[in-house]
Amino acid sequence: MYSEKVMDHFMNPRNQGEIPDADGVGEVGNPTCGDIMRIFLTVKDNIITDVKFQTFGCGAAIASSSMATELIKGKTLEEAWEVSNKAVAEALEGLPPIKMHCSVLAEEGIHKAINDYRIKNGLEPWEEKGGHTHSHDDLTDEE
Amino acid sequence: MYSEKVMDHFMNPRNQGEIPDADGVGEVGNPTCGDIMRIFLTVKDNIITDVKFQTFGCGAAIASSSMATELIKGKTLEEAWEVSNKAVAEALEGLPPIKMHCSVLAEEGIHKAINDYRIKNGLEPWEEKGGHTHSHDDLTDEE
Amino acid sequence: MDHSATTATDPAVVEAMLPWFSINYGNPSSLYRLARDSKAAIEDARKRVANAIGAKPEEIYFTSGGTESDNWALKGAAFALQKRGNHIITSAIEHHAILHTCQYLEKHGFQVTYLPVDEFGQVRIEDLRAAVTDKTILVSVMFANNEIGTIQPIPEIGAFCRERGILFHTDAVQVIGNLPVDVAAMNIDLLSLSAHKFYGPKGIGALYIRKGVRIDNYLHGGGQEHRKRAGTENVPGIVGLGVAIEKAVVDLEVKTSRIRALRDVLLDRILHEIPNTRLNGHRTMRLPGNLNVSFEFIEGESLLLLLDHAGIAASTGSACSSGSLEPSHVLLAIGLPAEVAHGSLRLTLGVENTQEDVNYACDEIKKAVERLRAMSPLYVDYLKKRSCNV
Amino acid sequence: MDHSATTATDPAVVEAMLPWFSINYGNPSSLYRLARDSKAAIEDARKRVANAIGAKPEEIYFTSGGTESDNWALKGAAFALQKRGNHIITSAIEHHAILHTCQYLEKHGFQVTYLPVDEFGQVRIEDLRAAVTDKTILVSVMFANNEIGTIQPIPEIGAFCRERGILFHTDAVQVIGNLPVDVAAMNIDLLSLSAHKFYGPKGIGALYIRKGVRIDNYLHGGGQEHRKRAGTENVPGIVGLGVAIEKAVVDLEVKTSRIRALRDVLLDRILHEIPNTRLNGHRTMRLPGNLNVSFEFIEGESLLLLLDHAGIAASTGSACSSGSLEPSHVLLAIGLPAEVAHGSLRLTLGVENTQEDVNYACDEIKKAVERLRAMSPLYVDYLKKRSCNV
Ligand SMILES: Cc1ncc(COP(=O)(O)O)c(C=O)c1O
Ligand SMILES: Cc1ncc(COP(=O)(O)O)c(C=O)c1O
Repeated sequence: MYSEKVMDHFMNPRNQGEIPDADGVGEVGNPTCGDIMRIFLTVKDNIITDVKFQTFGCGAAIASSSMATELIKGKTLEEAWEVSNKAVAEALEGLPPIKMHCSVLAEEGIHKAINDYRIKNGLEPWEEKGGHTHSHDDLTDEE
Repeated sequence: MYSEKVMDHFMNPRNQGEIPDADGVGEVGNPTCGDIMRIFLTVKDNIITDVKFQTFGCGAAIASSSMATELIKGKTLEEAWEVSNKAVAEALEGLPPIKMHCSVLAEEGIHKAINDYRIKNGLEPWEEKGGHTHSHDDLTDEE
Repeated sequence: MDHSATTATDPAVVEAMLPWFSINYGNPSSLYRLARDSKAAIEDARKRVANAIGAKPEEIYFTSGGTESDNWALKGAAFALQKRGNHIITSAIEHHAILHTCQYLEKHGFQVTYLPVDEFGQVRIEDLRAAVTDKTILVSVMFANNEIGTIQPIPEIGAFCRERGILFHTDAVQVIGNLPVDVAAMNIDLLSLSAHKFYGPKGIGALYIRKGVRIDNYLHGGGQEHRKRAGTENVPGIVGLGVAIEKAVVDLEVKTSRIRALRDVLLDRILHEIPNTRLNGHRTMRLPGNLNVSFEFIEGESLLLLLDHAGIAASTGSACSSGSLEPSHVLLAIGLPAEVAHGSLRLTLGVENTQEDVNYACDEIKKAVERLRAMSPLYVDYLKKRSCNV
Repeated sequence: MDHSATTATDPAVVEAMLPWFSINYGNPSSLYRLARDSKAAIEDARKRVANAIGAKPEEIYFTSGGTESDNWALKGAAFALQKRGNHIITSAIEHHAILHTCQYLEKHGFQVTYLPVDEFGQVRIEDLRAAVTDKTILVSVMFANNEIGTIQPIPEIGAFCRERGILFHTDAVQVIGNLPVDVAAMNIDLLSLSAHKFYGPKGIGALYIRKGVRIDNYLHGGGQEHRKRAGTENVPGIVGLGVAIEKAVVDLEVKTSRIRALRDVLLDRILHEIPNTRLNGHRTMRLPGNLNVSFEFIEGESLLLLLDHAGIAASTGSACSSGSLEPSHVLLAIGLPAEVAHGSLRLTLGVENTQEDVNYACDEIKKAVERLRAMSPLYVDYLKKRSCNV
């Protein structure tokens, strides 16, 4: 059911781990729903020079974390903010519909980490464009 | 579904035909229900010396006619009267439940032919013991 | 020659099914590799079924056969639309899977109109039009009849229903591999099919549900079939259905015109060589392999037994064969007197039948009919009456 | 090691089915010889099923699987007894084939009590007694649970219901070939089973209906199965079910004690060698091959993927694997917090598993759990907290 790319990022996750004195940290999800993602950023001159993640969750959640960190590494904060869940899913060569929320989680994790950095540095946090939140709405078709 | 005996009497019916100047004739059944049996008797000194049948009906009806005529041939009228549908079915090594009415038909046909003989000879017709008539009652289990 | 009852499973179909029993045996709902293969095989079969009837794969749901498809379509549509109305229209000559389901629905608050048919077994559009009320939610008319082979004016019924926003279901169990089917062009909303009628395995079928049409679930349970039909998928059966339907619709015109020609030869011989015989059903609007005739003065079950003894499988509308009180409701609906209905014989030819089969069958039928007539009191009376009149 | 999901069809079973596809392919409802053979094969299979569960052949009805049996039993009993009452009792840990059918019945005027279970997954007779009202017409409690393997006190529930004249259905889909079943001794009125759980084919099952018990028909149509279940019989499937069930119950004690011993070794190793792990379900009253554990701090689907990669098939109660919002209703019902339920793993051993399989599985599970914990923020936090406390 998963693409080869998803399986690759799941079996060989990139940037897994922790940055002990990260410049920004974002945590999203909740254990009751079965997924938590934590993103750590090192920022130098507005550029993400290092990023790591820790994830409790399914294969898609782990692969999304891995891919998302790859996508934002070396980017400016503005560029990283624009990395959408769709971009993550596309880079993974697609996610099953019921797993799209994992990519949303990754986007939200990055946003949280960036805003954590901005707040710590006395900047206004950026606003979410709205729209999706971590939801399972597409699953209500049950019987 | 039919026993070998039934198939034998169906494939090689005994006493099939007509007795043109029969001493007694009995007809039972009706074409709407899919079976008609006609029994012809030659009676000498109270003994059935010849018997023939004509049947429009299913395999069991034809086999029952054939077997019934066999059973009464050479018998006295009293003996023939006592040949029950059960005896016909047993002699056939059983009939499927939904086909038991065919043996009933045979019994009734014989009774009718005997009484036809008795009436023609100025005798009182014998009375049916009651109980079964040609019925499909056992089939009402449908759904 | 009883292909309408069932067909042998094509050895190539069995071949295709085999690996899915013991080697690729995964439960398609599981996550692991073995299971993913099963899932892919099911989706492949779904495509083949869709292609065969002009549908989209996501409009195909697998079931345990024609009966389940019919039950699901009718009960599912009726209960889903109960708020809009409680009136259902069907025909008097449907298969029992439809008729008994309608009787069930009548017990549960629905009103059912059973349209009559003409002497050839066709529903009249005028009758349909007259039967529709503002409470009508569903029309179910079979594509072609299993006993007399009569084909219904499906495109006309489809167009009529679509115009009025009434759901249209058709039982096409007898049709796949015999007539072209295009659910989109024919405006069909729901369609039932069953694999064992076209050289597929028994116990597997499908229901086509047009995209956008919402009917209630019937088998409740796990989330299989996009949460619409629960139960662990019969993977070998589904694979077999897929292979069988693809083969069934290939070269349809070529195959069926051959069968139709054979059938016509057999029919002409029977009608010409056996007196007091009549054709039941429509002369041209009928399934290519179907032949249904009534022989006066004899009863069908005994005829079947003689034919069976000669190695010929056939079927009859006689009550005596089914164990029910009445002869075939289909034969009565086209106006046959009961005693003539009892004397009916159905033969259905299939791809493997040859000219020799047909000649042999005709000879044997002739012999058997003569033999049974010779012992029939009705025939004897008829002969006597005729000789008197001469 | 996922035998509860499905099993491979035994090659001997497939062998027995094969002739019924293409050689003996008659429709059992037809009259002729080919058909009579099919009929005999079906009756033979019916006897085998009856023998396996202590029933009489005429109490066995073939269906398309466990889901249909469950739907039929519940809907058939409910609607047949509607006049006597509208209350049904079941348990909170039933399979969805039961739970979703109960929800359907709730929509159609029935009241359903879902009995809670204790921390090991067992229904308490006191709870059952307290739930019964004078409107209670049916109790349905599964024989053994498919996720945690817990066996219910079936003889007690059976005796309780029989005394009160309440119908008792049990979903025994997971039980055949694992535990002895005797419907008469256990006072069971209705019992569902499904062939693919004991090395038979998918898409075929049976419902046992005790003689004298009247439930409504479910699939309406032709007169098959003594007019109780319509639809052309899946002859190869029925034959396969018969062969499979006979094999399944032979030497039951020997086979299951071997599997139970293997399972216990695996369980002990896992519990001892992997910290922060708990057993779900009952320690002794459980299916011999079933093992269900929760690993804290990790999620089950990702564990399944790693095990699949190592060639081990398993299952989980995590929501992420089923595509639903909630983790397994069974794990929640025995009181597991959602996050622990998400970390559950079910293995079900079967006859072909060996000591080597078990050792290999344990090693791979250990590696996979360690790997996932290493990337889990929950585990990292737990380690930090623990080191602070030291
Ligand atoms: C017209 C028609 N509908 C429905 C059915 C039922 O299909 P199945 O026997 O596969 O359930 C049949 C055949 O038996 C049929 O001929
Ligand atoms: C306890 C239980 N009941 C019912 C079912 C449904 O059986 P089937 O998938 O054969 O319809 C299953 C298995 O899926 C089960 O484990």
